[in-house]
Amino acid sequence: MLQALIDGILLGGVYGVIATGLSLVFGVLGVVNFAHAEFLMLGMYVAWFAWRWLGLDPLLGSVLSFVIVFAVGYVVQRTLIERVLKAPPAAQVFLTVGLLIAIENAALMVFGSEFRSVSVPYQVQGYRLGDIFIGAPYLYAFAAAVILAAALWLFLERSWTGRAIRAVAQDAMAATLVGVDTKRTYGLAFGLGVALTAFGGAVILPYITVSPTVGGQFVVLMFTVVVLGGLGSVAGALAGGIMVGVVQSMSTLIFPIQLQNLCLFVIFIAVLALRPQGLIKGA
Amino acid sequence: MPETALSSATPDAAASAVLEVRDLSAAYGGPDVLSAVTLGVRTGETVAVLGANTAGKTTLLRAISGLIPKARGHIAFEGLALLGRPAHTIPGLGIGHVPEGRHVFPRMTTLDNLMMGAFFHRGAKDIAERLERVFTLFPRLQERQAQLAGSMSGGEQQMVSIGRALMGKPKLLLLDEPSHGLAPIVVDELHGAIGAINRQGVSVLLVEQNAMLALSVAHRGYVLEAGHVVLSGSSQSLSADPGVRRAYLGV
Amino acid sequence: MTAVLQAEGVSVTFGGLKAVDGVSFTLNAGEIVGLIGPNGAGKTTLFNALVGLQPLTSGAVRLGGETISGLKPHKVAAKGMTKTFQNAALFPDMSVLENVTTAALLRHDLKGARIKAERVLDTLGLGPIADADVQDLTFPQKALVEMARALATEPRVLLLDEVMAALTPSEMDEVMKVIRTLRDEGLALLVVEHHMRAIMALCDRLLAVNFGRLLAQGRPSEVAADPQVIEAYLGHGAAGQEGAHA
Amino acid sequence: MTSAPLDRRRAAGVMLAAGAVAFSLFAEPVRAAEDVVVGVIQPLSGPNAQFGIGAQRGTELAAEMINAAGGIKSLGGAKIKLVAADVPTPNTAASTTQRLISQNGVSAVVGAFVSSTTLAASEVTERAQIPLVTFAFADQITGRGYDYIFQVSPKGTVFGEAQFDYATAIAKKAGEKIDKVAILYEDTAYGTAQAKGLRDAAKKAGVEVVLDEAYPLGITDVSPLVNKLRASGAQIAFPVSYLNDSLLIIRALRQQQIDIPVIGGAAGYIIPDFKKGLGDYAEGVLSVAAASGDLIPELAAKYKEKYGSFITHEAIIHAAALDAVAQAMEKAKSSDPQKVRDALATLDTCTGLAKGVPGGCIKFDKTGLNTSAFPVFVQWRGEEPVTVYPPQAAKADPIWRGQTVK
Amino acid sequence: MRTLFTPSRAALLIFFVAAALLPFFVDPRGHLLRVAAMVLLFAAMAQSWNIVGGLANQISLGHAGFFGLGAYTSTLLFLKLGISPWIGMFAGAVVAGGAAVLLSIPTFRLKGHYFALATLAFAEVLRVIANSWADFTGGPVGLSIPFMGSQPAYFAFRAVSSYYWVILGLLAAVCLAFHLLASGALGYRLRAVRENENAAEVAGVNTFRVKLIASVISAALTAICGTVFAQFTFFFDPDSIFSLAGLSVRMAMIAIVGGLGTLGGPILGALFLIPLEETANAFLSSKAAGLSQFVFGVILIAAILIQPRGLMAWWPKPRRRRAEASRPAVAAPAAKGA
Repeated sequence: MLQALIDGILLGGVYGVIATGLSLVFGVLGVVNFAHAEFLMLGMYVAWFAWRWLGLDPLLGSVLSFVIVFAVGYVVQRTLIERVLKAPPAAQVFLTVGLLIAIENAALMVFGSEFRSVSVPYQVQGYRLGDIFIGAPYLYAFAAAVILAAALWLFLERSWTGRAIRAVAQDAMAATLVGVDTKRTYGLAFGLGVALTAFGGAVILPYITVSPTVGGQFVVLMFTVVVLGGLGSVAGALAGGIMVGVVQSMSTLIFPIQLQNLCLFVIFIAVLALRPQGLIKGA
Repeated sequence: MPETALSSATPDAAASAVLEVRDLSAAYGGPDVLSAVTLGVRTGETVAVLGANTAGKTTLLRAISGLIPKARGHIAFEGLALLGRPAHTIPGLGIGHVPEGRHVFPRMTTLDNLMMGAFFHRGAKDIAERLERVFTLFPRLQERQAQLAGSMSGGEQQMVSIGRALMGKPKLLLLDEPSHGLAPIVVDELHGAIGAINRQGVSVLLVEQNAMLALSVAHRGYVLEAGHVVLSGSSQSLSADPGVRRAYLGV
Repeated sequence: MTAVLQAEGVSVTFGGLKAVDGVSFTLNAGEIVGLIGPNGAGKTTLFNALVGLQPLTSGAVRLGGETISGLKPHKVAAKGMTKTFQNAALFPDMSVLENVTTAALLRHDLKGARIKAERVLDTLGLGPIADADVQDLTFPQKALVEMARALATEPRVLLLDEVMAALTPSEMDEVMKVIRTLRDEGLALLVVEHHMRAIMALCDRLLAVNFGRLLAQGRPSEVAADPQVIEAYLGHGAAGQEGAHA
Repeated sequence: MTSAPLDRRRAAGVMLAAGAVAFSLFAEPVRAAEDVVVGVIQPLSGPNAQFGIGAQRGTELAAEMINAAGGIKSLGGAKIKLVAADVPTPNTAASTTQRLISQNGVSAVVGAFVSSTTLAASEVTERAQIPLVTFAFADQITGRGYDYIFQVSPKGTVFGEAQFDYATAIAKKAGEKIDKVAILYEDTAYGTAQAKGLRDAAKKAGVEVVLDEAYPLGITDVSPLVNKLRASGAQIAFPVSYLNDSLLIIRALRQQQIDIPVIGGAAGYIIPDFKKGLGDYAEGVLSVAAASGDLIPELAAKYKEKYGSFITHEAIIHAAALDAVAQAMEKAKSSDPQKVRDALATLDTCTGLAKGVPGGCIKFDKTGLNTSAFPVFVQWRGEEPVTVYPPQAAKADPIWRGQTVK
Repeated sequence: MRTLFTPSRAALLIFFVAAALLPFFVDPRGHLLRVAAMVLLFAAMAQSWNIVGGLANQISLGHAGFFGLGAYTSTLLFLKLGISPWIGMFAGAVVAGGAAVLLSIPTFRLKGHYFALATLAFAEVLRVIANSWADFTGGPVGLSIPFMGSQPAYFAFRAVSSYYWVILGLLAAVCLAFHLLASGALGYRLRAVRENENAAEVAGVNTFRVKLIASVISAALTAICGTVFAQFTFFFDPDSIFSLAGLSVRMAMIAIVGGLGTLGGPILGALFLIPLEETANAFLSSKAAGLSQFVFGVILIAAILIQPRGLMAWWPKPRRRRAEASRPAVAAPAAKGA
């Protein structure tokens, strides 16, 4: 019981960071990015190559993932997403779906289909507190997620660019009237959003393998997290992540693991139907 | 509708004009909301733009701030042509815009809202000083600086919005319906503040539905009806002009 | 005269803000009543509350003696009351005839609805543009089409929200003529309009609101002379001044 | 009014024409006169691409070897020409297989590693009367009474039974009595079939299955699984999984300091990436397998030379499958699908690449199942898995909990 | 009265006649006919989706759910009770219609992205259930339609052309249903709801009921397509029959690329996308893994950016302007801009 709770929290922290980017992008641009999980995959590959070629531990390589995927995201926003910002949802949905297909298969061509995995010493270590076991990679990934969440909070609250992003999300016209270049801000927010996800992908690399299709394993999970937390809410996504982690983990105490996702989906639909603004009100 | 081109509406000399609008027309895809509007604001002046709903007042201010890409005509700020400039570069020139409906950032604190006003001058050293000046003008904002702007009353939000515009060191302040939906006592307070801002050397272009109120703080005024300037003159002459009342009440 | 619409203490609150605050009035068959007030006074919210687009916080609305508050708008329309929207909310991808036919389907099958729609369009002089795309219409045409759509539901009470915005004086005269004809046919009309000239000329009675409250009601000239109303429009202190001039 | 709509109409025309051209490309079959054409369908993209690519390499290598040895001699030394196609999902399998049949005029089809994809493809080959030789081993594949399907390796349940029987036999030899086991499997056709075999074998042996848990394909967190495993008190864990989950499970067991033997269910446990992912922790892991490189060293050496890694069991079996097709053609003296099918049905060979299949022979029964094949156990020793069980195929003795079992 | 013979209708008629004659000109067992059949089937699926996605403007990403319900219902009825799939087809339609009602109750208020997400989850739920409830559904292994030669009464044929004609008939029926819906009373109401829900309400349209009817009809037709698909391909498994990328997205994509809410859109979209995908797969998939799907993704992005309103936007505009041109161009009672 306690074990499941702790497992859920450790896992959920990372889910939170992964989904925060999706929520941020929706909050600022109003676009649901169905290709978001593909940037997680890109981040994982960057970290993998950083480990392979530079010998960087993925926990450090995550910084590289963040930077590189940020740049990719910025370009994708300015060249593609920007052009459908005012289009009806159908065009937005299917542009990002097209992006999903293109990125996944481009990765397949470039990286090949094999599952890649790093090997780091702490991968098979764990801590034991009485009856509770904590896997070292889970703990470290959680810690990295917490640090990043704190950094994100500081950035959004304290930096001028962060404030500009929040301002555009809350009132784009008013932001323009104080001199914020909204188009550039949209690019930055999208870049930041996918970079957060890429970072999340890098830190879980010690316990998950990467392949071009890894995004597919996370896509529904991400959406569940942001819907629980309220689409567009950054703080909500972090809390939603923990909630999803805990629900996933605790549900296995009662139901077969096979039905883990069923529990999530049912909650997901229920939340959408009853509280589309999310369970958590927040910034 | 008779076209009233009043020579007194144009500034006497370009040198003394902080804002000059000539033959400005604008539309949102439909018919023109503004038709060949010509008006000006001299340095240090407060000018009111009056008129009923849908007369085109808000459109005028939005066109000045570059928010209406399809505006045609000529707008000059301190001799600089504005039309065609990206909207986000306009505040940096020295134009502060307090939009209709206040448009504070609802999930930011008062302080963060004000700081956003200094976005263009974010490196500047005098931010604290400017903040102090805003707090002197609206002491209530100092008390409420940690409160989320979205949770404040209408009057307080209006103060935040004005304060935010002031943080950008404007030479010209565009105020759109600052008294809209506010209780009379708050309105009085705001208008006192507008006078004070003007006395500090900021030129003001004030859009109001509340004509008497606007004219009580403005030096001059223009009356818009259906996108045209139909009347203009000093505040005193407009206050006495039955044409103003007709523009509003139809009698 | 029989009161066809009765509003009793209608209130609408948005998170603490009273957008409509205890408004009561009646509307009789065969009369045009103007609803005036400055921007943000709560006129549109009141309209939405009457037709069921906006749930009431308290109060009641009765149509022909029957309580209709709490019903969905399509039920209210079926009972005989509908409204037009500010800025003409037509169905943009449909033709004029299709727009009006949709509403006529409330009381007719498709064939009957088309005939009804054509008849309504002809009464408003819109017959020649029945097949046009509504996106290609001018403002006054859009306003008339929206009235036609509302009329096609065969209402007893029609609420018109700024149908004359952006019209020229001669266009306004045309629309006012139409509205008067409708009144003469026994319809009850409640009209929001900012063109005060039109309001004064058109309405049998006026209701003036500000801050969601009813300030005054009565004959147009009385209401226009009411100090509270003048203050609401022109501001504090204007009443005395203007009164002296008048 | 004049030019714009015309341009649009033209643009619409161009787009439609593009579709029409695409369509017409399928009209003409392409076929070289003297070659015999064999279709290879594998998942080359999507989640199973890695296995599909390995399997495809096996067939390519086999074709090279056969052609180098003189092709199909009874057909005047006709060369085997492979036509490969990607079948990432069952939905694409039917249409793609049909294309190979009608456009490329294939004599037979080999492949589709994934069971569900193979099932979909087999519906087309059966109706078109083209033999399909496969490695996929869900029981349904040969369980439908079809005439044109041939399966080189044993059924999935047989793999499951072997996974259990071999493991308990080794444990018994090592002096350990097994009463409690755990079955963990991916809810795919492959995982479900093999888990059924495990379950049945345990029941037959009177061993209690204390944990029998399916989990979704693409599981990202196995902690709940391992928590349940620890609580169950099982003495052996039988996971049936692809790569990602196999790595997750082994690592999670290490993190939680659970040291019960883990007996892998093929797929993810016996490919080079397993070792790459786990490093030293791969050492000693046992897994059931359909074949192993050390049973056919000449093929294994060529594979390693060409592709740089050890040969996987899917590569060996698919190579054998292609060789079976070649031998059938040789025997039938024809590349006509019907004759090839008949020759396959009566094939009885213990030569060529059939040696790669444990048992060393290929002989199909009525249902199309290779009667002489049996699963083997491999154990990770250094860089490669080595065959350790059953004794008739073993190249080394198994090690059970650090102890070599004679 | 409007003329019965417009260019659009002529084009549609030519399409159906040409499609009906196709099997006489190509190899009846060949791949070309199979691809053509898939074009028609996907056109029918996209047309079914179009009722909700185009007429009501609710972007569903869960139509694979209804598709799968159709396939499972008819196949299970046949395998377990020996009921002919012809009957099972309608049973599947009823089941899917019921599911649509259940799904509509919690989601009818949702719009745009939220609706898309809720429907996506709906199909995923069905997939998980079909995977887990192995005793009943056959589980992850999937279901096979037994091979029994030519038995028309049981929806089993030897020749591809027979299936082809059935599918063509299905497409014609779905197109007819769409046309009747779009031009009938419900069509008026649906378009009104799509374009302005509040205005539709005050014009007397029961928006919830209208949306519900549309989604039930759309779900039922999609389920029928599912049965036909199962009979045509003889095999399906949960992952593929409830596939998000393979079915839900594809149906929507065909309708959108062709032209959302138009009668010809799904047909044009299917004629364009399915052969394109087949070609990409045939010529590129053996060159580099992923290339064909990559090209497909890029084309989708390009299509959305170049013409978000779909191929039909390039079709000559229908009758209305013509009617207008032939009439005196009269403005409203009051001339504009006095």
